[in-house]
Amino acid sequence: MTHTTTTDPSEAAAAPAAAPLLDLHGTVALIRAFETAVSALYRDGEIPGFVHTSLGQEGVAAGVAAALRPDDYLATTHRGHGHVLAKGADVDAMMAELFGKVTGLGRGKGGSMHVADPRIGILGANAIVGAGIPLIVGAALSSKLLKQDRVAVAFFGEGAVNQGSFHEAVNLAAIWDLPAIFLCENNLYAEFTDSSTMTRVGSVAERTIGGYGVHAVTVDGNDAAAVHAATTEAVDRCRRGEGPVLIEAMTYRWHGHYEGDGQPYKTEEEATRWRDRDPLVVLGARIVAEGLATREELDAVERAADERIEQAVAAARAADLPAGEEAYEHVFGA
Amino acid sequence: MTHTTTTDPSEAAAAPAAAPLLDLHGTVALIRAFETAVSALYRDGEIPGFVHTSLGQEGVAAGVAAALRPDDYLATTHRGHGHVLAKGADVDAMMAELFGKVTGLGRGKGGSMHVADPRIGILGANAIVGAGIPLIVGAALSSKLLKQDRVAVAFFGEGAVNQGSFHEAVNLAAIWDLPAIFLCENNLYAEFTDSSTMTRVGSVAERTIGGYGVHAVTVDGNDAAAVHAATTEAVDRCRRGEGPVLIEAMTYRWHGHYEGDGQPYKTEEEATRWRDRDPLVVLGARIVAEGLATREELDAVERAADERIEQAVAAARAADLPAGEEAYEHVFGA
Amino acid sequence: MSSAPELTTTRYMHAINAGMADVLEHDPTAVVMGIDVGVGGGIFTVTKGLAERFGTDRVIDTPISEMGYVGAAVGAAMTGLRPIVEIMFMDFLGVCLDPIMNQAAKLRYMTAGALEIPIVFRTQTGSGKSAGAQHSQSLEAMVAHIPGLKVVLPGTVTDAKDLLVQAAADPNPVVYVENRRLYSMKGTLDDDPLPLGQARVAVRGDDVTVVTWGQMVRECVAAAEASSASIEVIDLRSLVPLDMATVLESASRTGRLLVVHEAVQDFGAGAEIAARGAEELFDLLRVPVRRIGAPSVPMPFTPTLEQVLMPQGEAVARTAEAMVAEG
Amino acid sequence: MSSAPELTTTRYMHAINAGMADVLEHDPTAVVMGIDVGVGGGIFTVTKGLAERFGTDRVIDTPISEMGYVGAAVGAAMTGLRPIVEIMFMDFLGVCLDPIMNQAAKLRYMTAGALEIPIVFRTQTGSGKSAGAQHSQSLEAMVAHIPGLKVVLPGTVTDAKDLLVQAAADPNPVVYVENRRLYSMKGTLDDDPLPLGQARVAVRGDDVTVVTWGQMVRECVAAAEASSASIEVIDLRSLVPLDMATVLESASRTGRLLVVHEAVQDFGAGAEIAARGAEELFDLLRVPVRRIGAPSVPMPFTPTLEQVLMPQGEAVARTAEAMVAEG
Ligand SMILES: Cc1ncc(C[n+]2csc(CCOP(=O)(O)OP(=O)(O)O)c2C)c(N)n1
Ligand SMILES: Cc1ncc(C[n+]2csc(CCOP(=O)(O)OP(=O)(O)O)c2C)c(N)n1
Ligand SMILES: [Mg+2]
Ligand SMILES: [Mg+2]
Repeated sequence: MTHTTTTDPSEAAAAPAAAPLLDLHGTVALIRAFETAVSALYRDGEIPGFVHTSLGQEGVAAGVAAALRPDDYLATTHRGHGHVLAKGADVDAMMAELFGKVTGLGRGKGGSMHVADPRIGILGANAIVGAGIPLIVGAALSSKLLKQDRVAVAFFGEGAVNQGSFHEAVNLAAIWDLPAIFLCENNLYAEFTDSSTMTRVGSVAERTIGGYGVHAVTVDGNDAAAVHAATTEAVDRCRRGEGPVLIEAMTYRWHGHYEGDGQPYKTEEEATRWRDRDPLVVLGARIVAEGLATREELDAVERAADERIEQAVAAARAADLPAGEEAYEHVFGA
Repeated sequence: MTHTTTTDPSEAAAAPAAAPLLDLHGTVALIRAFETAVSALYRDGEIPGFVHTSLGQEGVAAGVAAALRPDDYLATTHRGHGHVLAKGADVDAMMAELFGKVTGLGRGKGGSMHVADPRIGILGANAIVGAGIPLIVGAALSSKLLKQDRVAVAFFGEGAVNQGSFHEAVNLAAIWDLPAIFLCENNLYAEFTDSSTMTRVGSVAERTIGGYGVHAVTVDGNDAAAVHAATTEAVDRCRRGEGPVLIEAMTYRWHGHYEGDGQPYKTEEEATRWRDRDPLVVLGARIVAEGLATREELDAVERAADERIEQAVAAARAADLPAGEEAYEHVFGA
Repeated sequence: MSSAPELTTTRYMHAINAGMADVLEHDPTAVVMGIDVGVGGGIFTVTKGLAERFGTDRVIDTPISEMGYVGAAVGAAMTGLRPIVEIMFMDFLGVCLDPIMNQAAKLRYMTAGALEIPIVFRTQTGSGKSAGAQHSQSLEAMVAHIPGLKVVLPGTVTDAKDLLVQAAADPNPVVYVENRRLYSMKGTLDDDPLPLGQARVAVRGDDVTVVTWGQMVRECVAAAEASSASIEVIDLRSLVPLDMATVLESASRTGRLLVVHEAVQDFGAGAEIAARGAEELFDLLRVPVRRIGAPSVPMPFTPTLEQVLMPQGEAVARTAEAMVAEG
Repeated sequence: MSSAPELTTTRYMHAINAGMADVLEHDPTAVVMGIDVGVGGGIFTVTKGLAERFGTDRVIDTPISEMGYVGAAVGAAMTGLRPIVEIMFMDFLGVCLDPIMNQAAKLRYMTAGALEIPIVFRTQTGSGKSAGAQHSQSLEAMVAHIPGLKVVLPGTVTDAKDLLVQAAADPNPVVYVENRRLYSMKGTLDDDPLPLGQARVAVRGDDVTVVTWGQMVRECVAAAEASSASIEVIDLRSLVPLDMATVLESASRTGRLLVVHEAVQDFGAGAEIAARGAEELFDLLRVPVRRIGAPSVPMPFTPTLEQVLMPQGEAVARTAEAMVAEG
């Protein structure tokens, strides 16, 4: 009933013919530009709070989101900017939220760890490790009971797999055959910890098959096309009513756990090896090799992404802070 | 590194030569007598609160406890009378506790779901499903760090396996290579629910191997000798420092989830099939077949057990209730 | 309570059941979830018959995975369903506080109203049944302290139904707290329910205002009948919203305020009411505000010790009388 | 605070670290557990150097499994170890309340003293850092309400160390609550620590007694200096045990009592102190007991809105002055 496919991250997976490589490239470039800007803005004190960037992991966000419909659900984690952007959140409203401005997705009340836009299925980032996973099971339950044909995707890190909520939620989706996709971004570290030291079974996909009988696959997270293909297949299974799927996307975060973390716990060699497999470069090389675009065209796309983010930053800077009385609003609905 | 042994409950497992069959029989008989009495006493309103008996499951308690040293740790559940008795708790103090008398193990403050005797390693029953499992991981951690060579056993039902605490605790024991034994009494039901409907992977042993890389075996829980053999092996592994083991003992509860539950959710056929494999009868037949004792001798042991329990009941009836001011004692230690 | 002929007499537990049936009947997006709430009908038979009537798709049995299924219920509430999710004993908040406290209570606010979480967390409390320290806690103070949660506690048969129906219709997360000792209590259903958030004067009186909720309403009403003091009993019905207006109106008349709850007194919900009462009525109170709650001790198993610790109607009467004697 | 030459000056966070080092050094059964508390030194560097000094066997990194490792710490405390277990943010009680509330707090009682649970639950709270609604809660009222738990909240550098050392020596479960905004605060270590359970008069004054703890001690001390009212600031240091004697002595002198905390005011711990103060000092108070806490709103992300909701020293000074003006 279930199987695991392990893709060696060092060899690019064969992508399906229909992989929207140029779209994926555009999304990866946008997230890259966004996170790069956010990192600098945070360093310069323009963004308050905690910030966790997804630099190096953008291929997962792009690949997953491209396989989803606007009305599909998504919930994510503290490291969720990329997922939310890829799902279609307004870039200006995202950036403004990180600045805490009234033009932000949550009018400045949520911040980096709580960006959401339910109109396009984004149920929000979450600052409690593992907490988004049951929420997505609930969204999948809604979809099934309301006969809506929507798929619900929970992003989480491999560190979250040791949280009880993962276990309980995956099992629920399994017994209820829900259209839920558990999207584990395995970036090898949880905060300062090498995650392989925190479990005997390093493969999240294997744990899921063994523990819950849920279909699970491992995919090269730095290959957006491979992620897209795996997600498309998972979405199809879900829409066909075949129950949940777990996708373990192997990837790597370039920056620290939070901005400011110097990462003494990583080796230079490891970091370099992964940087060499930059998802933007992987995608670009493939596109050029397949003749879908030239390097110059891609450069233009990447520059446009940078400019789009600069605009968003300028808009966020110019925007107002919420008025003081807003502090008391939105506690209860009437 | 790990494997599973599935014993068909319909065929008795070959017991190791050293199996203390007569001791096991004595323990099973004692628990049987205790639980039978408790069931009647509860029905008659002599015992307050909730009571969950382990009738039909006594072979597990006896087999496990016989493999343990007095200083090994044990924690159990709402269905823990048998485990606690088998580990050596004073019968009078146990019975008195259920009566809420001052001579009880907890001076009447704990009751059926909270019997404990730390002097002989019994860290207590627990009324929160799954909560004893992390506690036992902690006891195993103590044993390891204090270099005490003690093994710690957590009893729990198959229903508890869907609680996050199971998942987190087993994983902790695995990564820390702790001398912990996870003893799942799989009696097929959790309250009114057929537990096979609450997971896709019915075998708890398989879930444990797949999810945590922990050595796990399945054993016929109605064969006390088989349980004893499996536990002895697990204890040896633990004492050798080879890390945790999960034992899934297949068994069946004769009575309702709590006393008073009429069990409409079970079929007569199923109940009869399991009653036919009464652990007391299984053990008796084996003993007689091996010529270790005659049927008459076993009957005498069983009668003696009944008498011992009658004594305990008489003593509990005669004992005092705790004085009112005791209500305020034991909140904090000084 | 009125005895007009058209009022239906039923039991507290059946009123809860009727409330759920009502909700399931009138709102196709409503679902009931919890351990053995479906085919089994609930361990206290409170959900009996609902699965048969509305199907197991809408009356959903869950595994023993509170963190998972309560979280899933919250996610379902964000996406078009209106779950009534059962936490079998309030003590089990220990294993599922996060989805209630950190998710349901906060998501509307964090998203500036973009997310709506219409959900009812149904649970029950109650000491006095030898259920032991882990199955006897009244933890309403915990949830009342968390902004974004409403907290209702029916103490009468009609409220058992009315508050449930209102909670299910509310666009916010509501913690609905039953008391197990009331399950078999008989009473009538009102035709014209009070709104959620409004306290009810259960007994009129002149000497002492007793504010209470849940199981203690019954005890206090009995105390009022038995006492030589003229006791006005206010059944608060909900802690959030907190109807201090009714409390203050009454206590300003009586000049004496006594707050009573089954929960532990220290840092209990009664402290909030006492603190507000004492502040607002500083010049009007004839004697200090008094509180009656359980002492700061886990609930013991044995019935005699439980009786020692549990707040009782008798103590209410005696304290009220002492307050009258005092000034 | 005295400035005797032998006093060591350090920072709050280093005092916590020194407290843990002390405990690990003098008690071979002590262990420190938590997420990244070991080699990583803690996400706020509070445990820095401990793993190097005492080994990773005693300064133990855990997976992100709070229910599991906090429960394991409780089990370890029952069996010979003395764990100091970290819950990284107090908000994470949402995922590990059971081992604290239902196990550690109750097991001694349920076993009539046969089990002893010497454990410290180290956690931190604090708004004002744009950490968002799920990382800013002060939840001391929740744990103070549970019988069987002690609750201490250091508001000074010396208490950061002293209360930790005392908590670790205590045979009971102690919730030890740091405030993140104090981490870099400098101060001195006392040679002669106050015992756990005793409040400290931080500032002497005649007009108004301000009772507070944690981060608000600093704010209130500043308010006392800035205010035209003569404010006596009492640093409560622990909620359980609750040193009402010191509070009552002071407020009976000043005739005015103001309770201040960073946590949400409604159903907060301040209500207990206010209720007791108003009751005990009924005839002595010149004006009603006042409270200052956060409004019943989740903590927003953006700094300006946070500032709107967070209790501040300025409000303390203003309220104290108004109380003096009032009577
Ligand atoms: C319940 C809970 N425990 C701990 C934390 C602190 N924390 C935030 S992120 C994180 C690491 C998460 O690791 P992983 O799931 O692998 O995600 P990644 O950061 O690698 O994307 C931790 C421990 C938290 N937010 N919630
Ligand atoms: C956290 C929690 N959820 C629910 C319950 C209610 N409850 C008590 S026993 C039980 C069933 C346990 O089933 P299983 O683990 O299979 O043990 P068995 O009763 O079969 O021995 C449930 C749901 C509880 N006590 N604790
Ligand atoms: Mg990670
Ligand atoms: Mg079972």
